[in-house]
Amino acid sequence: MDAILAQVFTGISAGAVLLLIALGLTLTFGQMGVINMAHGEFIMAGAYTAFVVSTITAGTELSLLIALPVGFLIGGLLGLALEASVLRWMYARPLDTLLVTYGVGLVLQQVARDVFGAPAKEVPAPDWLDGSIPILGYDFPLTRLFIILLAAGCVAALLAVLRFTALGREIRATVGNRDLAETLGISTRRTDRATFFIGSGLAGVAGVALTLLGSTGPNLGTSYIVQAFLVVVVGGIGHLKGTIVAALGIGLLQAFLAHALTGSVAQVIVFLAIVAFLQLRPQGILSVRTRSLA
Amino acid sequence: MKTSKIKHSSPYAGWLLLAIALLVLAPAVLSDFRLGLLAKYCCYAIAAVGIGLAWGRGGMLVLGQGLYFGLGAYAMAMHLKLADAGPGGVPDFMALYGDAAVPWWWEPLRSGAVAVVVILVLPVIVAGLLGLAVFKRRIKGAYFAILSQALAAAFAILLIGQVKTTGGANGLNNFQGFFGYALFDPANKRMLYFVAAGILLVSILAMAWLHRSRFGELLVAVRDGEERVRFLGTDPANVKLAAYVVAAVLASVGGALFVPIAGIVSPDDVGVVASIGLLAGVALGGRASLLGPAVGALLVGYAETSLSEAFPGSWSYFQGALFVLVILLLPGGLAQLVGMAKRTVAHRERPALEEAAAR
Amino acid sequence: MRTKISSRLLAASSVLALGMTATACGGAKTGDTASSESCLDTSGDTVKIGFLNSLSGTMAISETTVFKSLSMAAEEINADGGVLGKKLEIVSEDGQSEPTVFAEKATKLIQDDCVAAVFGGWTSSSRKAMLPVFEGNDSLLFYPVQYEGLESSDNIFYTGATTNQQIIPALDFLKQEKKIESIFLVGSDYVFPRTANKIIKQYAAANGIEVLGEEYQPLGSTDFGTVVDKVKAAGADAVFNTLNGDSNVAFFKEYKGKGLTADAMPVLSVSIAEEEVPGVGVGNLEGQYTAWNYYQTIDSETNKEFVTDFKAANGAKAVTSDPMEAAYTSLHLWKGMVEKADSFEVADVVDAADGVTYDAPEGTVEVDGENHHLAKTALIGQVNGEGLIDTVWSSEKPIEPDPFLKSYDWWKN
Amino acid sequence: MTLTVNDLRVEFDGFVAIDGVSLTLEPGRLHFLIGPNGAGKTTLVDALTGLATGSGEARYRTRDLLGLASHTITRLGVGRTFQTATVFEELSVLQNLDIAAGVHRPRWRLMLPRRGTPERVAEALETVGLTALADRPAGVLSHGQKQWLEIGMLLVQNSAVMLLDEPVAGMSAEEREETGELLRRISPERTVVVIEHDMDFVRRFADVVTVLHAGKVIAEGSAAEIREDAEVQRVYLGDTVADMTETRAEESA
Repeated sequence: MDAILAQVFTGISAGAVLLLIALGLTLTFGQMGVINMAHGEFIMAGAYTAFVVSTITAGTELSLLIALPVGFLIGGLLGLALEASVLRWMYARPLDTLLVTYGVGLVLQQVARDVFGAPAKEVPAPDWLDGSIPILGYDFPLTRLFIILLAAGCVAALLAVLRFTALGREIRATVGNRDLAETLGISTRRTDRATFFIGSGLAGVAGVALTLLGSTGPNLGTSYIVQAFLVVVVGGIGHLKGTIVAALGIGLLQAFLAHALTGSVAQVIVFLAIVAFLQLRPQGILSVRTRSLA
Repeated sequence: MKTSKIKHSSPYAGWLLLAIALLVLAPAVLSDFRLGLLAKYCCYAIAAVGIGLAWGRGGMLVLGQGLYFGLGAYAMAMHLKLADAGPGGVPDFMALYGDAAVPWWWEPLRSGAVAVVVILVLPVIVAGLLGLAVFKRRIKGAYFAILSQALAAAFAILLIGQVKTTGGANGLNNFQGFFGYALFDPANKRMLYFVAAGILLVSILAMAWLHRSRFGELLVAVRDGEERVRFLGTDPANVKLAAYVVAAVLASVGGALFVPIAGIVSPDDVGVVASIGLLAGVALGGRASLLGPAVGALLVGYAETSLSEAFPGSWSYFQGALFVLVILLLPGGLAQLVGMAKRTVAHRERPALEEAAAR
Repeated sequence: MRTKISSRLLAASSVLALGMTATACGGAKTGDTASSESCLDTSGDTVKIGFLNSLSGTMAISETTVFKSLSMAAEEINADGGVLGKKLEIVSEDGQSEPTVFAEKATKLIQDDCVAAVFGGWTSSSRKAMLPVFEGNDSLLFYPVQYEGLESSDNIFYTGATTNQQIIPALDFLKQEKKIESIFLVGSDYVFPRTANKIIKQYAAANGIEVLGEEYQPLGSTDFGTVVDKVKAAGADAVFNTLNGDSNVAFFKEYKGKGLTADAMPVLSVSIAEEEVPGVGVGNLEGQYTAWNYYQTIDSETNKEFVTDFKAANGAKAVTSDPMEAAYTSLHLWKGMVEKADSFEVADVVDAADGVTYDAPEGTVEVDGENHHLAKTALIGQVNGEGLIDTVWSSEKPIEPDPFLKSYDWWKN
Repeated sequence: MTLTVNDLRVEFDGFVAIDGVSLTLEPGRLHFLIGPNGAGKTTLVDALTGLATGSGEARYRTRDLLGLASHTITRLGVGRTFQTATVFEELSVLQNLDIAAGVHRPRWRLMLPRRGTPERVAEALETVGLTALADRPAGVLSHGQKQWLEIGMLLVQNSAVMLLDEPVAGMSAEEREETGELLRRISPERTVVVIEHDMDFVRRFADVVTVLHAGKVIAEGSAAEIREDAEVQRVYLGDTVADMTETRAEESA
């Protein structure tokens, strides 16, 4: 019983990490069909932001809270730069964006290696996240609790933006139907840029959060990117609810499998399970019906 | 008819040039070590030729060809390890990490003939089943790309986890012989080079045939209008499946040859990064052209070696820039440049035809 | 058109067949013996040696420091007049953290650059990948990192610890000093942890220590929630950690987050040295144990000089660690061997190797000519608040290398 | 070959696009489908060719087309074209037609290159008037020429039933005229169904006209009869305003 509870908690917190990472992708992938492999490097940029902020503030208690918005900004600006310099020319060739952004990711990784050096950097967690609290008799690390709350907060904020702001309405209109949105006078160029900014910004936030769990190094992003895309694909491209379900589902599955088997075998089985799942539901958990052909 | 002649004759001229360069020029001027490297690039190029078909002609972004490269490579490596161990013998690493017993699924590979069959047939089975499942369910585009990438990742993790039977992260290496020929002998390494270069050239010829065949035309049709093809009475899934299987077999053959030439295969050679690396040459050379993928793969292999020798660490920048610049600005790769050059030369012949077309 | 193609095909295949038969005829069959000639040129006033470290990829984190200490050793030797009167000329290659690249670059250094010896490698996979290359070309590799043992090649000198100089003393320490009765094994999923744990389990069985669990995570994995849950639930007296690289960071953060401490359940790590400590976080590691043969805090004149020189070359923040020291020592040992042999020839150097000593920062080390390892003193250390490691226990004297554990009767492979 | 549609219903997420349509499509006459935008014309064709799932029955020879895969329907001899002409732009006109002719070839022949121009393809080229452009990439053709190429593809397939979705939309008056003549030429031996908006064109070439509105058949008869139908007049005149909004919806879908 205890073991099951422990795995539920571990699975949920792993799912929250996946969710944080995949959230931005859902937006960029969902809205523009851009397969941004450099998303992982935006996460890395967020993590280095946390490192720089904690160095500048000399590890004050608030450095994490400062780093979150700064990380969002840095990730978002990188996203804007990518969109404006490269991606805007490629909307007609969505599949090609995968390789182009992979190339961008490679360059960003090497830049990080040259700027910050190859050794991993440690970002100390603030004291108020030190230790754990008992939930149902299970010691839940505060850092993981923080990440779950952060993921929930990001989802809520994103929903609020999409639901209640003019920008959100424009984004939803453009996702729903690009041509129609344009005939209604929405500047899809601007919406694209805004979407990319938010999506990439979320990657930055995820990066800041990840420093609580692991190391900050040039390869940070690559270890997450494949999984993140799988989450988006399983969730149904462009669907927030689907992404949430998929992230938690994959997190839990992985946790239970890792408990019963070994970490490596668990990873392989999760991958295969996803392939099998897509056989049953090629459109992911949630799917849109369209009247369009092809 | 005149135009079609121009279009078709030039690839063969290019092929002949490539053949002369690989079979006559390179062995004459390169040292044994450099020739060995070229042999390695040829293995990548064989896989690249297949990617050219699946990606360039078929529009399937095969991000996980390392899977098939690895199937061929590991099948060959397992055979070589068993051959080294002798009849009934146990490969050295198994005695070291495991319980010194050869697992049942290794045993058939003791026979060289079985190994060759496995290298050719296993990718057909795996790619066939996978392709059937994926294409029949109309999973395509980004979904397909990400799935194929995840499979390569899963395959590499699986290999790393099975230390006792696959050598884990170390991979398999330390091969003494190749079908009876001692691998330490430079003469035999040259022979391996000729085998690799020869198979590369033959696979390009086979590809030329496929491009010109009705299948080749149909494949392009599927790439450009998959849904439309359905209404011409053909299930595009079957067409894609065939191209995917051919690409898988070529990757497997490339992987199998890679093993005796490089002297090692490890999970790093089959994972996500290696799989995308295989695409670099194809993109550079021109994904849809006949010679592009092979020539691109050879160039990228050469560039990687010489750049990493001259400036360690710079390869990341170079590969990154290559992906960005080529795909953004020159999606047709070097073949596009060659085509543009040719059109400029042939410009005088064109106007009459253009008029006819405009009517 | 068709006939044209087939005639070309015919021509092509005949060229191919010709080429293949021409080259294949002279080939040796398996079972013949190799006889390779080195192209080493010692006629000039310099001699080439090769450094082969990963300067890119995941292992660059660790191997760059080895490269730096090797470079420092080479400069010292050159400033001191070189080896047999010849200055060292360094050819450096990047192993890119991939075994296949290590094999390729080793071949290049030997065949193309004609180096007298190669220094480098870190992971077991890089060493295993290079081994046949050095044996096939009859050339020399100096490998500076502790490893899983069970290996001995005429063409490799192992200047890091083998298992009986690191893992077994660490277990002795846990048993004798910490009085543990149970242990939990955590490692990355590759050859070194699996082999090390095989040894640990046999040691435990022979010494009445209960192994309460054995967990492996994929290399580079950063998800340790489940593993730490299991460790905590098992409640062993100590944890033996063979995790590699980035995984350590995630593991120790999770460990601390779940309320596990060095006092209650100490972790003994064999892959965390001074330069990894800041990355994992001093706060996460303080009080935990490590097993090595060298620490920056060693109190000796030679070491102080080594540390000072290294900081002078690489900045005041630079730290020194066991693999760097072993690499630094390896170059000096090679110099000693060459000078004893009065020759750069591989066969002469190998013949002269036995008994060559060097007054290294870790203390005096001596080459065992039989198995090509060094006699080394085992040191158990504890991470202190400044991120350095203090020695808390050491073997009485240098331990003779025993890579195949022949002198331990509990060991059966 | 007669295609009999019986009580066909198609639904998208609760929206009924086709609401119990019954039709008999007979060979030898030019059958036009008209109706305001959103009436369900294209959806009807989609349902008959495996693109949309519907209930009811669509009997052709011995088979019910509903539930069959698109390529199987094509192989049975029911072909269609699309509103925006979709041809393979990088392939030549000849190659486009040759691929369409693939339905008549055994599969293994796919491995062989094409030699010369197959007779069936040559005939189709002649019929649609593209012989001179056979070796040009289809991408350089004009809009009208692409539509003819699509019709040519159906001809080489030897489709007994041809469902043409607005073939003359966007054509010049001259091209419309040629297309109409082309349709007349090919209709005697087959069942030709044309979705059309242009009432002028319908009047000039239709043998039979079926009017669809809101997923239902509201009238059927000759062009003249249809023009006199009160219900049809009400639908076409009364819905002008609604028409505007529906245009957007359909274009975007």
